[in-house]
Amino acid sequence: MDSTIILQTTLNGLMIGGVYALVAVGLTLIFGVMKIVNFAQGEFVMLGMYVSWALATFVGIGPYPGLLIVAVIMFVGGWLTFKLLIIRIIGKSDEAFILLTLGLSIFLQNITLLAFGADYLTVTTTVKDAAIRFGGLAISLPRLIAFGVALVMVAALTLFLNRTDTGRAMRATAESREVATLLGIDPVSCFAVAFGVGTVMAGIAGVLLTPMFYVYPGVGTLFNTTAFIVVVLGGMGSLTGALVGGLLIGIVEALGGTFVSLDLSQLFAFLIFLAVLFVRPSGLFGRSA
Amino acid sequence: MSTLLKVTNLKKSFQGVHALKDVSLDLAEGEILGLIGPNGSGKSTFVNTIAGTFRPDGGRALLQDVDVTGLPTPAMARHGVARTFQSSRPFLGMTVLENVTVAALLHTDRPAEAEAAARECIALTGLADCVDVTSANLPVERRRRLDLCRALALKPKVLMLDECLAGLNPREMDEGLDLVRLINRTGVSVIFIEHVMKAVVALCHRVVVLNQGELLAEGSPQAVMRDEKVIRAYLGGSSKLCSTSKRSAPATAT
Amino acid sequence: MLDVKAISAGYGDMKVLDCVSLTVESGEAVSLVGSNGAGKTTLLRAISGLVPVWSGSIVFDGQDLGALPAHKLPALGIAHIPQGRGVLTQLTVKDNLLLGGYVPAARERRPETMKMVYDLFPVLREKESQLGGSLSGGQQQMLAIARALMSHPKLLILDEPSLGLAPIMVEAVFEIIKTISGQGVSLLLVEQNLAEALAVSTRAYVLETGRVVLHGASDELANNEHVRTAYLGI
Amino acid sequence: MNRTGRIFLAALAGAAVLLFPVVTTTPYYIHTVLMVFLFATMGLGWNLIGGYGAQLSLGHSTFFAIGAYSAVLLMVNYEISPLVGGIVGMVLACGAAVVIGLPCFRLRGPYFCLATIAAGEIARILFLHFQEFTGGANGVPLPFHGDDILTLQFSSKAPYYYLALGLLVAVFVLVRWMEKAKIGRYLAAIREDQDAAESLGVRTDRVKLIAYVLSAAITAAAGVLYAFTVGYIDPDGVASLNLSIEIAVVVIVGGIGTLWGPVLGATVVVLLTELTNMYLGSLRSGASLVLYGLLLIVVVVARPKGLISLFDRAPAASLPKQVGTRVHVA
Repeated sequence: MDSTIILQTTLNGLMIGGVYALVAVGLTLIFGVMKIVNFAQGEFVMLGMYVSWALATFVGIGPYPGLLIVAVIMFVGGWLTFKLLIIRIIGKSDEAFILLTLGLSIFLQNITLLAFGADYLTVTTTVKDAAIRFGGLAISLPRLIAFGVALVMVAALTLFLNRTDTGRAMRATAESREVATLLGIDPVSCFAVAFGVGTVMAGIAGVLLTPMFYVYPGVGTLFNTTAFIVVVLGGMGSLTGALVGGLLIGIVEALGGTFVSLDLSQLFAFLIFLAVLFVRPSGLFGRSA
Repeated sequence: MSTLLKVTNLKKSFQGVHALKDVSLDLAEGEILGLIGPNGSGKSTFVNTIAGTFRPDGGRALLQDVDVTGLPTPAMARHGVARTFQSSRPFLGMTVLENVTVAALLHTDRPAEAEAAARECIALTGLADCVDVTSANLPVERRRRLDLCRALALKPKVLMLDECLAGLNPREMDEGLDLVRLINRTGVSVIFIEHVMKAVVALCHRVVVLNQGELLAEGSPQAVMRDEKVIRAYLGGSSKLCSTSKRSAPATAT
Repeated sequence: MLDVKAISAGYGDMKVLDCVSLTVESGEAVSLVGSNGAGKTTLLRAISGLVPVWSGSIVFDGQDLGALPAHKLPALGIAHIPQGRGVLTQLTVKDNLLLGGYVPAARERRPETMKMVYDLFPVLREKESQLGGSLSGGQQQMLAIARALMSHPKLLILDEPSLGLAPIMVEAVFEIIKTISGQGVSLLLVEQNLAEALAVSTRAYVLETGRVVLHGASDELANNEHVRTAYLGI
Repeated sequence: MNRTGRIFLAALAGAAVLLFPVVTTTPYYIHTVLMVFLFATMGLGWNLIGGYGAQLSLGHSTFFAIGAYSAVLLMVNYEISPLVGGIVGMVLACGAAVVIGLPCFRLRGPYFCLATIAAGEIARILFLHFQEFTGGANGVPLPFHGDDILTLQFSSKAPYYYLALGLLVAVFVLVRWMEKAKIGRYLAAIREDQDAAESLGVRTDRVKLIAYVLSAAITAAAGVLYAFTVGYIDPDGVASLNLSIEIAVVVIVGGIGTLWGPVLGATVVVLLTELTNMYLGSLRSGASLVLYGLLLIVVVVARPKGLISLFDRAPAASLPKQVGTRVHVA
């Protein structure tokens, strides 16, 4: 086998894996703090893509300059979702959260379909086709930017959780709502922040993806299942785990797709997922119970 | 009396903390054995390890010479080792009858038969007046009875009662003790964990004291209560209380 | 300072506390004794707002706590160390302490308080970057107390601080509790180790099946016939 | 309502259901009610594990697909009657349930749900991949050979309607029996408190596995009937995550863990979807799903026990008065 192809494929997988990681980090933050699985995370990615598309099409702000705007819009959206829906079922079963966010996912996907139709939309940027070449390898610039921003976001989130009072309060809430309360922390506002920030992560991932993916209502489902895989793989609630897991799944999918069969590329991810679930349910980086 | 349950060198630790260091004890047929010791001394760990909730790190448990070490919970129940939980755990959404029927189904595949058996146990434990009450609506005292009733319906050989009287007032506690005696008279050997010494003294044939995961003392209730080691363990290494002068106590009653 | 008036509380349909009244004066140490399941922990949790109060009132420093959500109470000067210590095992010792001073008033004085607390518990300074969960039981109890002190509490609520500790550790913990009490912090203490509890407190309440059945000066209760037979088996 | 009144109403409803294909000639209407039957059947089956056993499965389309593909492929490739092929499909689905269930039941909380999704997606990918066998994304059309009960092919919708009705009634009776039987009681205990159930000798893994296997067989049977009713199957239609979700949603909307919940849920969900599609047109196919998503959200937030709880009777017996008071001896 040609080693250049292997390297190139690995590199491509690594780059897309960065974006998976970003989606998964949002999911794992929500899970870590609130102990709930958000099945609408992929739809938040999709919404991020649409907002980015709308900004580019109607206002003329490209994806990268519009990153901050999208982040703010997504935070408000996530926060509202929390205040309107999620807050109503805090303290209920895992199932209730799964079903609620599942309903939200179906709703968001189809309301977008109603609003924008099923057409595949594209966003053009000046860097869309640019690539960096070295030693026979090439990395498309949008992928590199996505990878870089994803890493920076994960690092920033880690710093936020470790170095700020709000971050510490969120980690305290993650471990025990009751102890957090006794320390004067309002768990519900921690939840709101976690959900909001988790949504922002998904939205930013969406923006980073617009130069490489078509924008359409069902695009989120591509990322939903992948994000779960990554989160469980890395260990639910572990940011490092989500990052490594994301990169790993990106590479596995790319290699599997290239060297085995394109339509089986996701299969390997699922198989790894099940293997981890059964052998080490706490994930690669999770703490065993 | 012949030995029913023989536990030897039982060990269990959690993340390096030795909850049970090396506990050996025997339970004779028809006996009520008291298991006492300060909180955290390993009593509940002992029950959970024998009942199959935890796998022991070492040691053996023989039930009538059958090795039952480390069997999962349902298998232990099938072998005849039943237990109640420290905090009462009825199936909250079910009625008293439905609760007890689940237990009675251990010995039959027919719900009708199980229900009949359950009704007998319910009558025996004085729950007849709330057969069809959803157990979530029961007060503490009734829940405790329901725990015992469910255990009784399993027709166990060994019944481990983990603070089955907690939360009861003195009168209710006396009734609870009568109930345990009644169950014991049906041929069930009992391991009885309790903090209230009065109850232990009144009920138990023999008492074993655990401290820091180790057997501290063993003997008749009266002898154990007088044991210097036991008093010290309960009083936290000092005997301040015993040395206070024996004034009469004009404490305010409310 | 703390005035609990005739409260009833419980979980779901189950009443655990039945018309319980209790007071803690400023600077006073009060202990609460009774058998398992009597409602001691529930009473502490009701005071801290973790269990909803069905009827009656709780007033702290002239303020009715009934209307306040639980997370607002630490800012008023109530620190509650729950049963099992409540150490955040996934956070470092230092992060635990920093969160102890999370309430705004305490946050301003955090560096100096931290120094004070480290002087009181040198072992915590040594282990400041270790995870809370890696400490021994005794050290965790120290951390829990230190963390509570970080908020400069007026009232410290302790639920079974000796639980699961070796006798020598129990002695040490009670030495510290005595020191804190000596500095003017009010104490409300639940403890099954009756001797230690009555030795550090000035007054005590006996709780049985959700009711206060006895209360009085600690040394008098220590000699009360009912207390001795029911709880000590002597 | 008194007893005679209720019997009269039940008889009336029964007659309406039986006579429906006779009075209406529009195949679309018959098909719609038929789909209600199929989803009610699958809901009843799903409820065994998802409701009574409280294990949220989002991978049931796998069993549906195994049933559908087995019967169709055996007939198309080997001319084996779907009456036999269907049984083969059900057995294979049971096998798959054992393979998936054994490891998955060790997982608790959201992990079980995620594992079933993964298993379902793996099945879908495999159906897509083995093209020479399954036709891949193009699916398998069933060539029509004329009316024959042995090939389950009819030119009219009515026979399918009655077959689906028969299946529904059979499954309903089975589930109603199970509710009262030992396994139903054990499942209820597991749902309430798994640890307490184990302490009473309930082998929870085994009980859950039995429920799961039965549930898979029922779903596979529905899959067989669906395939022959529609005359065409493809992985995105019969093995999709969306189908798994819809099976679960039917039960949740109707009332999880209840006998009539799946029936009510299937009626509401299928009719809602079909009606909105009919009035808003297929161009705006998103509309029905928007309503569907909203329905799910509203039920979870406002009616966690499902729409069936709207029909709840008076609360069950409560404690006799004198028991509540306590005599206190200080």
